[in-house]
Amino acid sequence: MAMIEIKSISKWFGQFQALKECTTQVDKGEVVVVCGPSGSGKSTLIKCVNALEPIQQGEIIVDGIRVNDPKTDLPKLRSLVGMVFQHFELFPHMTVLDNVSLGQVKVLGRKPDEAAENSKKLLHRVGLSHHAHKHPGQLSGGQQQRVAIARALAMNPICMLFDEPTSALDPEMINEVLDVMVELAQEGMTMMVVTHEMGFAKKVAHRVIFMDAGAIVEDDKKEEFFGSPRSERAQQFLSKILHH
Amino acid sequence: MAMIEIKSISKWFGQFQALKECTTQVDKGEVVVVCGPSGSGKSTLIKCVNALEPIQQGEIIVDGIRVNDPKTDLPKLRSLVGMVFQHFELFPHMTVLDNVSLGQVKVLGRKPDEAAENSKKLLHRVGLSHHAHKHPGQLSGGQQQRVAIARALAMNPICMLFDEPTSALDPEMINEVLDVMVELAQEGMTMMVVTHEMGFAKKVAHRVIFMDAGAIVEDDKKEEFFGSPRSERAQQFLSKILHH
Amino acid sequence: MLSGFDFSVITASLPFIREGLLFSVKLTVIAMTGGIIFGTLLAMARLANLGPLSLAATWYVNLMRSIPLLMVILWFFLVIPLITGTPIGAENSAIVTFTAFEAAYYSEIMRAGIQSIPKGQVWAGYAIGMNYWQTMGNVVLPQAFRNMLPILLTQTIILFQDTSLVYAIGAKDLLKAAEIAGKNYNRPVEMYVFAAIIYFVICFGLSYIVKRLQQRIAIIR
Amino acid sequence: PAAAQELTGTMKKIKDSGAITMGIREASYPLSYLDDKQQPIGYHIDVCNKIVDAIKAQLKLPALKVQHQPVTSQNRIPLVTNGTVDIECGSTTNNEARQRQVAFGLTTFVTNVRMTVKKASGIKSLSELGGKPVATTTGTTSVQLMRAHEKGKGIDFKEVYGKDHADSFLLLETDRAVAFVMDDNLLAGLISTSKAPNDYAIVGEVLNVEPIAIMLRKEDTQFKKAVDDTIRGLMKSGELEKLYAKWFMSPIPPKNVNMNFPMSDLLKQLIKSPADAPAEAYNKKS
Amino acid sequence: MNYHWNWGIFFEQIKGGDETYLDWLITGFGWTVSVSLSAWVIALLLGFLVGTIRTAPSPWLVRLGTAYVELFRNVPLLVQMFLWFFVVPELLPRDLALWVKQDMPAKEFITATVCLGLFTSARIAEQVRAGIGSLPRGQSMAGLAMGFTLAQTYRYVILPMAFRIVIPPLTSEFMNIFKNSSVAFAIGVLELTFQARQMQEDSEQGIETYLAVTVLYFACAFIANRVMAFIEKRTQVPGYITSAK
Ligand SMILES: Nc1ncnc2c1ncn2[C@@H]1O[C@H](COP(=O)(O)OP(=O)(O)OP(=O)(O)O)[C@@H](O)[C@H]1O
Ligand SMILES: Nc1ncnc2c1ncn2[C@@H]1O[C@H](COP(=O)(O)OP(=O)(O)OP(=O)(O)O)[C@@H](O)[C@H]1O
Ligand SMILES: [Mg+2]
Ligand SMILES: [Mg+2]
Repeated sequence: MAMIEIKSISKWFGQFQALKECTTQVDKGEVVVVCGPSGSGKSTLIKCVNALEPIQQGEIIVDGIRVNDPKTDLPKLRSLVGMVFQHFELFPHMTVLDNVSLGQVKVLGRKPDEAAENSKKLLHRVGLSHHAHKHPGQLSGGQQQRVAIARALAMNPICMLFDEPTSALDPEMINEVLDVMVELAQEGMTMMVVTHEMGFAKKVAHRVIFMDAGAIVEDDKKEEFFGSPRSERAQQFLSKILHH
Repeated sequence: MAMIEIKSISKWFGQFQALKECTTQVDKGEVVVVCGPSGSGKSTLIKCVNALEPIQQGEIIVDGIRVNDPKTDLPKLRSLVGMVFQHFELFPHMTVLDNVSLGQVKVLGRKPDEAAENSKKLLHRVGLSHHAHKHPGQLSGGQQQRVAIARALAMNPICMLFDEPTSALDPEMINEVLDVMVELAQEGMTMMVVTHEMGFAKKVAHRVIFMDAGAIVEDDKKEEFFGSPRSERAQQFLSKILHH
Repeated sequence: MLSGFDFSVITASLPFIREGLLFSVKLTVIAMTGGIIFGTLLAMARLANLGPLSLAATWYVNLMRSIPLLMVILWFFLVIPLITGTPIGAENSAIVTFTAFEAAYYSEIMRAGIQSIPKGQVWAGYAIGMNYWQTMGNVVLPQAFRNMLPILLTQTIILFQDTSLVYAIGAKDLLKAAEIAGKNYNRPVEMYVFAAIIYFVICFGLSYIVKRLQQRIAIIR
Repeated sequence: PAAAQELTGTMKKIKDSGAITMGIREASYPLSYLDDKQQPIGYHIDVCNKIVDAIKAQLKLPALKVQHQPVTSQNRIPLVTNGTVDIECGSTTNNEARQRQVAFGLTTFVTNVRMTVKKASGIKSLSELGGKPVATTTGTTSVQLMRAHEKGKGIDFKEVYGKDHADSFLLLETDRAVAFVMDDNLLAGLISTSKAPNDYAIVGEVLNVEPIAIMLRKEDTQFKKAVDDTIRGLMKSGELEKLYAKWFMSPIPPKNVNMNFPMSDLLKQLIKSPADAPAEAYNKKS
Repeated sequence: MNYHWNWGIFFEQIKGGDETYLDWLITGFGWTVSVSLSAWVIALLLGFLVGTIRTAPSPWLVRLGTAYVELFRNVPLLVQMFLWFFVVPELLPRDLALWVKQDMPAKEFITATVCLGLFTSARIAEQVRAGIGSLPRGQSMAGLAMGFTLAQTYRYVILPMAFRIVIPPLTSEFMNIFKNSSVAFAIGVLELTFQARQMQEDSEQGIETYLAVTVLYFACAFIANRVMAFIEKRTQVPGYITSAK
């Protein structure tokens, strides 16, 4: 059953075409990794999924809801889709606990106590119980990214989008974030992950999408992708990225 | 013959001790890689070598000159030591060519034509002949870092310092920078490199220094370091960093 | 001449000056509060793609910033009675004028503040399902306000100094009070020196607070 | 009989709103200025208060509210014309240009434009000012008057400007100017409150004779009649002369000094036969 | 409002002279522009100097710069103008004071220009300091690491970028200086506001006068804005995002 359906979408920034007729889908419980060179449109693609960027052609359907329909209640849709950003994007003026609680109170309408209770559980789950009352600026990058994951999970999303969640991290901290993501994947969360961490992809991805210059060049089962990517561009990319 | 001698130096930022009695040396033609967790003092250590940060105890001798002697002509010393930064630090308001030429004209007193001639050679060497008249903002990260290396080489340095030269780069671009560095090393340049690219270390380093909490914890031949690091902290670090 | 300083005029006119100072402070506080609120709305109108509304906001801000405050004060004073039908008095007119005028300056500051927030913060707000107003209110504006607090306060110091221009419509602020006292006693030099000291103390005090605030904020980030 | 008549203009406005707004000056010494408690006082304020009393009686409005609106020489005319101020009790010269915009009550004071100098300078006439700095106040027309006067013809004055009279006097006091040209009553006031009143003298030719009057809106006959009737009454009963003596010939706040400024012959004559002619009527020859 | 409009007033001859009111306004406009531009030069030079000093490594220089800024920005311009004109000369030796008060050529103009220039320079210094502070710390490190002296680092690396960064606030300041120059009337500079007061007193056509003056000030601010926009465009660094528009 398809959770996210992307049907032949195109997107322009002014004159520049950032996405070219991209089509793919993510099934319930499936983990899809998106990779490709810088500027190839990976971030743009996943931002289109929860309508953070509008598209000009094609359509996207999330859990049966047409995203690019003017009648769609976008805030509601977005609350169903969790998202984690490269630079964490925690709200620096709030404590960690408030970061996780904010959406629950303002969007889901939970009582502040109830929300805080739930937030503490989530923070415990990502191993940060002791940091609830700090501000994001007082945490390391890895810790911040785990808070960001907890914040997304707090909305009880039906699927999660990740945009290079580890690429702004110190090498030592990458694993503490990947571990949380692996756990999520193993619990059956539907995930679409932009990342260059091929270790993660090999471990939990079901499918790998390779993008270049705005187009989806490869869309394969993990085994096929790492076995023998069809396109030369993907081969080249893999060789560079796996080399060091 | 020791090119850089670091003798028991300590450094404080206010109350906080960033370096604790660090001692090591880099011989002529030697390539030394410095690694360690974030905040362990790696950047601070190499900034002390060309006196970008003052030290409070101990002494540093570069090519026979005492760095922390008030009588030392620091600009002259610094022109002998090339330095490459994590965020490139090109001068955004000048063309690439002017970036490389500026120091030659203003510090070495070369004629502008002569300097430009030399700069073009260096740009050719790092594979950027075609970008000489662009501004840094118009180049990719990997290209900018290669310009930064050319800029440092333009001063005919007797040794080079690198502070995480690839950690702000997209994965695909890391190699284009590492390749230039490998070439430099193979030509016999004395280099002190802060990096987490263990592939690079394995390939060209003679020695690896591991720092933790401001102290030099390991200072070994490359083979010994990768074979069996003595300290538990280094083992742990290596396992995290090599795992993915 | 300095040896001939007669500071008894100052003691004699203290009640006078106190009243002027109170009005300056009142005007500053009201115009600051109103100006920041109105200015923030203007900034949001300029940044949102609202066609004519954005254009109108842009025009308003640029016009206000291009005319000397003195002229704006005069115009408002002469024109408001024509619109409302009844004169509203110098002090009320000053309050309306300063709020409207300072809003243009505060709006530029808030616009810079809003733009200083990384776009990702807005995305993050939207991504957890908040709408435009919720994202603005909970995420963008609190940060923009914090980032800009020092500049907002600096503008407020300028505003406080500018209250001296209300002399043009006969409202009595600190400087005007000092001037009147100086005239009645024919001792303008003493009164100007005295006014300079009061202004310096107050404005310096404010900028000291600005600095302390800046340090406090620096800890949170 | 007045009650039977239908009210128009300002009288109607006062009746309807139960309030009258008086324009006041802050430092037009001693015609209209503020005392230590920020209360308007002065010769013209007293005259206006009499007018207000008369209006109270006429309109049967014992609770008539009197509001004070400070005005400056820049904004007094627009404020009267736009209705903010009903009656301006300041020190406004009645001249032809102004009569195009506003009306004036009967002349209640006459000033002569002259100059004050430091006695030590020995200057006695306009003709001695060649090449010397002469102070006047921004926005006043003294310079034109000097140029226009026969003694001033062909003389090269170096004008320096103060933004108000106190500043201009300071120019003289600090030797930036050798003379200060202004209305003689203002000069007398400034001298009497200065640090060394005996150092200054008012000297030289009368450059202009200026009737000073209370200012009203134009074409408002009912109100002008009420104002003029009151003033005429004050003149007839000798009360105006008493007010004059109170403000010009005895110690007055805030410093309690006496200006000693006797009534001019022209004003004496105007009290006998009241008039509201503009300045031009008294300065025909120039 | 029963106001007597007279738009022809600008072309009327002034009593006792052969000028028209328009001539007055034009003279005034000339002085306004002269005071503003001269003060702008002073403000830019001193502003950049003091702003730079405030980022220097020496704490004493920094304190000096801070004192300068605090002194000149915490007292209203009108009051400063007065102090410069009436109080400062009294602090000079007697003979010099007398010269300054009587014989110094264009004394009102010079006083007004210096005062306005210093006042504005304090604000520019603040902006320059903020501009320098907003550059990545690595930039000055990169300059020093190449062997530049501190002065060279400022000259070739820091100030060129800081200048570009502070162009938007400088634009406001440039617009402001024309508006602020109106305070010069207080010490008798025959600039626009002065002439306006003179004209309205003489002609009694206040509304026409102020409207004309408002338009002239607006024109100054507008031209100042365009000039700075032109400079901003000319100095734009390709591929580098400074301010939009
Ligand atoms: N707001 C925008 N306006 C104009 N162009 C944009 C905008 N956002 C992205 N682009 C362009 O669209 C293309 C795709 O951008 P995108 O961020 O999706 O790439 P990416 O694959 O995520 O790259 P990276 O690995 O660097 O994050 C790039 O060429 C980029 O310059
Ligand atoms: N200017 C400074 N003032 C105060 N503390 C500083 C300063 N610069 C560095 N430090 C502190 O000194 C310690 C060492 O910093 P340094 O930048 O050398 O670490 P590093 O090993 O290079 O880390 P990274 O991998 O994050 O670059 C850190 O704890 C840092 O917070
Ligand atoms: Mg991306
Ligand atoms: Mg570092």
